[in-house]
Amino acid sequence: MSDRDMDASWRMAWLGAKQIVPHEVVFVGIGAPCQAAMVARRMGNDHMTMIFESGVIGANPDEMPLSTGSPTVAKGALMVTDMLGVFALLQRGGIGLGILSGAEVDAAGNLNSTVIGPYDQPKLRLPGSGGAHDIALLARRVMILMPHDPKRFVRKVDFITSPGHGAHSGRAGLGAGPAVLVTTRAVFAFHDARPVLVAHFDDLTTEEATQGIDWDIAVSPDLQRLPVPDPSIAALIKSFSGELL
Amino acid sequence: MSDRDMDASWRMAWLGAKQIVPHEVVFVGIGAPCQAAMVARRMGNDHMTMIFESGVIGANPDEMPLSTGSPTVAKGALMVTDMLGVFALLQRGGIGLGILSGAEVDAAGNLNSTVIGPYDQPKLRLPGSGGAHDIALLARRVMILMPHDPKRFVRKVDFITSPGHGAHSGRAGLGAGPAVLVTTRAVFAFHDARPVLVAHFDDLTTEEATQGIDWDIAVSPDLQRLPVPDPSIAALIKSFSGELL
Amino acid sequence: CRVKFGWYGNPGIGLSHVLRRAVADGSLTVEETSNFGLLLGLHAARLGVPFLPARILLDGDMPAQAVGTSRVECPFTGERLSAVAAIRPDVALIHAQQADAAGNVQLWGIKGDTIEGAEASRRVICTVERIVPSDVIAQSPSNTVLSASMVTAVALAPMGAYPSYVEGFYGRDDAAYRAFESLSRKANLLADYIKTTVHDPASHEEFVAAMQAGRNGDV
Amino acid sequence: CRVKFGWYGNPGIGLSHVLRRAVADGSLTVEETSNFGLLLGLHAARLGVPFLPARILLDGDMPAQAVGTSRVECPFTGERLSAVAAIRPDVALIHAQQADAAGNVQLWGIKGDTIEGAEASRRVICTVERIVPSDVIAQSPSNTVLSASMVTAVALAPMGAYPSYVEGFYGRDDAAYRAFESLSRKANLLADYIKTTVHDPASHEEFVAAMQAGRNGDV
Repeated sequence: MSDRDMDASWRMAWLGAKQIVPHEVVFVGIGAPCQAAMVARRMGNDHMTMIFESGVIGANPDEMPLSTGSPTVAKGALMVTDMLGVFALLQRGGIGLGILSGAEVDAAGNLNSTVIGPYDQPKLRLPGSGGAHDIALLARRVMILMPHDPKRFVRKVDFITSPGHGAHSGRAGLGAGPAVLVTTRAVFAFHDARPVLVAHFDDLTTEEATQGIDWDIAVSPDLQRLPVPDPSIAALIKSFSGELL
Repeated sequence: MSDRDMDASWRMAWLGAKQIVPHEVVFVGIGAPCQAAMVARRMGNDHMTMIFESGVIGANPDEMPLSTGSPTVAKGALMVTDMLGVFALLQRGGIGLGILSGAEVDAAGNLNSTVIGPYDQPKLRLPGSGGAHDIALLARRVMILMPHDPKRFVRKVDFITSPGHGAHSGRAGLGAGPAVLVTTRAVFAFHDARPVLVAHFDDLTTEEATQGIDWDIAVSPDLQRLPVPDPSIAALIKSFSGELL
Repeated sequence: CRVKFGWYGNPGIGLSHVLRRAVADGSLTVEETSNFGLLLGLHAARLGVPFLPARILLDGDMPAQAVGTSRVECPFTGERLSAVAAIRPDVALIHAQQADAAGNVQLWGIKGDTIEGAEASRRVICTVERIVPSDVIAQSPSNTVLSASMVTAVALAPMGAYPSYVEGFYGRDDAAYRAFESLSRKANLLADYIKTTVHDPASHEEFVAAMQAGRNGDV
Repeated sequence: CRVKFGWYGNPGIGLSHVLRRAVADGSLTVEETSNFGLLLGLHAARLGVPFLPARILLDGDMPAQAVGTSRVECPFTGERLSAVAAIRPDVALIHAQQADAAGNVQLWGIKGDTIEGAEASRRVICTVERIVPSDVIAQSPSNTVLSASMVTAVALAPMGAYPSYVEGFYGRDDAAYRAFESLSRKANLLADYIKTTVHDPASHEEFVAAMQAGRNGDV
């Protein structure tokens, strides 16, 4: 199997979708987070609440939106309020799960979506936090989605946009931080603020599941080998995912 | 003429309505303030914006509402938002005129709508501030309406619910306080934080205009004697005023 | 017993005789605030912060009586502001036009501070004029004011706002508020009224009928 | 030149090449914040206070770069909070479905932070798809998001949100955003595009037509 096949985005979406519990209230960003939530809806999690920062609550988009304000986000939604309504809900603890991604992640679950290189002399300026900083701190738990691209799994992110374990001070009123990290190959749970490999697809070896990632990764004694879903699932995911495979 | 005729509420409404300038944005309370604003609308001030704290902006009620949330307040209104929208507008300086009343007023324009007697052992518990405290401080200018009932014109109010001149510290971000006090008989402007008689109806004497009010009241050298409007005006006002004459 | 309010009376009619008596006999402690002060306390809770700064409740006699009001200095401008403490009620009781069985609530017309109060509260119990399928909710999602995850329970209660009104359903019964002015003047009259309208009726429908009768003085 | 944003990119497509170049060549200073940080700054201005307390912008590397963020202690609970300074723009430029000639603006569908930004600003300039009589406004007053007293000027500009969308009028032209990804990669390509779509057209209609042509690579 080629790396390309092992790292098709629908695989990450499928693994991510399984982490969303029934009735969970989920703050969803554009791209991979939205894709995972949409897969969960289609895998029988009918009662999860999908929330977009533009003000849409109980969304059920029929195709992957480019923007949190795209027409498909509102189509069929149960509630359209404003951005303040959504972030107020987030800050008062009403969001169960935030799904985030970024350009870089470290082993504590810190995410960088601001700059590559030093802040004042960046090699590359990225779009910035968006709602990611806010979600990382305020959602009751966080899921990180990151394709298995080893150069994005760094020892130390260049800029902590979205604080993971250690960088956030555990004050009252904040969430519990990253609970799980999902790649195109595997699932890592954070135990004592460190990633533990808890599952990977059964079409690759445990070594392949973390291949090239320069972290100290513990392997769970209960490591699960997950069957790759039926090709019809992959086809279903691809049918609404636009250019994201 | 009997006191009852001199102190019919439509007379105060008519005098009050004349103080509202064209295009003014007016925060209106229930009762006399609403009545004065409704008279202004019907006297040709078509472009004033009448605002009720329930969230209605650009109201044009066809009868006197009992509550700021009564159906007639929304009927024909240009905007229905929420209470926060209205008070946000007030606190950021977007309300030109607040119209207030109360159980007692003193010569500095302090209003009491909280208790008669000492706060902890009141002779009579009143309904409290409502939005009056907020409007008194935050509207760019304030008009007080108070029927000519001398026992309500006191030397010192028992409780300063709505600060007038002196009681408010003139901090940045606050309005200018009471600009004018209107009774059923007369109009007083506040100059240097003191009331000056500037106008009264021409069917009574200058002495009658302030009769029984135990304040030091200056009389303007430009005192105006205002003709009592045509009886059709009184009839018009009574037609929408319900039980408030 | 303790009550916090911005205004407590019979709208457009006068003071509350119930409040008047309860304050006079010492059975009720009042936490004074203004309507904006109350709203900001609820807004703070809705936003998930323990206080909000404001320009009110610093002048006159209100600050001395306004429980849950302190001061704060703006760290940027040095301005002296009041700090209004978050009000986080244990439960909000609201009424709306409709909801689905999951608890997505739709309310339209004049909303006042209904949503601010509901979102500030730990639990929300919502009565509605009618229960509708979820696809009816999705047809006008801008009318949805609370999503199911914010709502603890929904109950069907037609005429549940009476003697107030519900836009699109029934009007405000101003006469009932006027009748209450007389019947609440004396404690014994009021006790009779509460017995007849609240305690005696065996069902919600009987309760509404008793309320409607009461306003005509038929009690 | 200075810019403050929570997120600056091409939604769903990638980073902004314009921002990337401007930061690299030092022509642009960024004031870092998050989407909620930006929103709270606007909300503070809308509420007429110089700051709002929050639970964000205290952790990680954002606080060091977030201009207009300080700290404040809750006077009730002693909690350490961030203080987000009010953002009061000189002018807000917004687009809506319709307004009357007086400036009562109606907007429906997904609103994001449009109203927060408009009410925070000293002046508001609003383009609309159509101008309607005031009695049309009064028929659906819950759709009114800004009243005339808050609006400096209204201008008729059909297709004024393009390549974004207006609910009930036209859809989002996702292809135009994708085309912008390529044509903004090089400064000279972008300059050509701006000349053709912004400077050359003699009218609003020509501008819209040039924008629509540009997304097909016809520039």
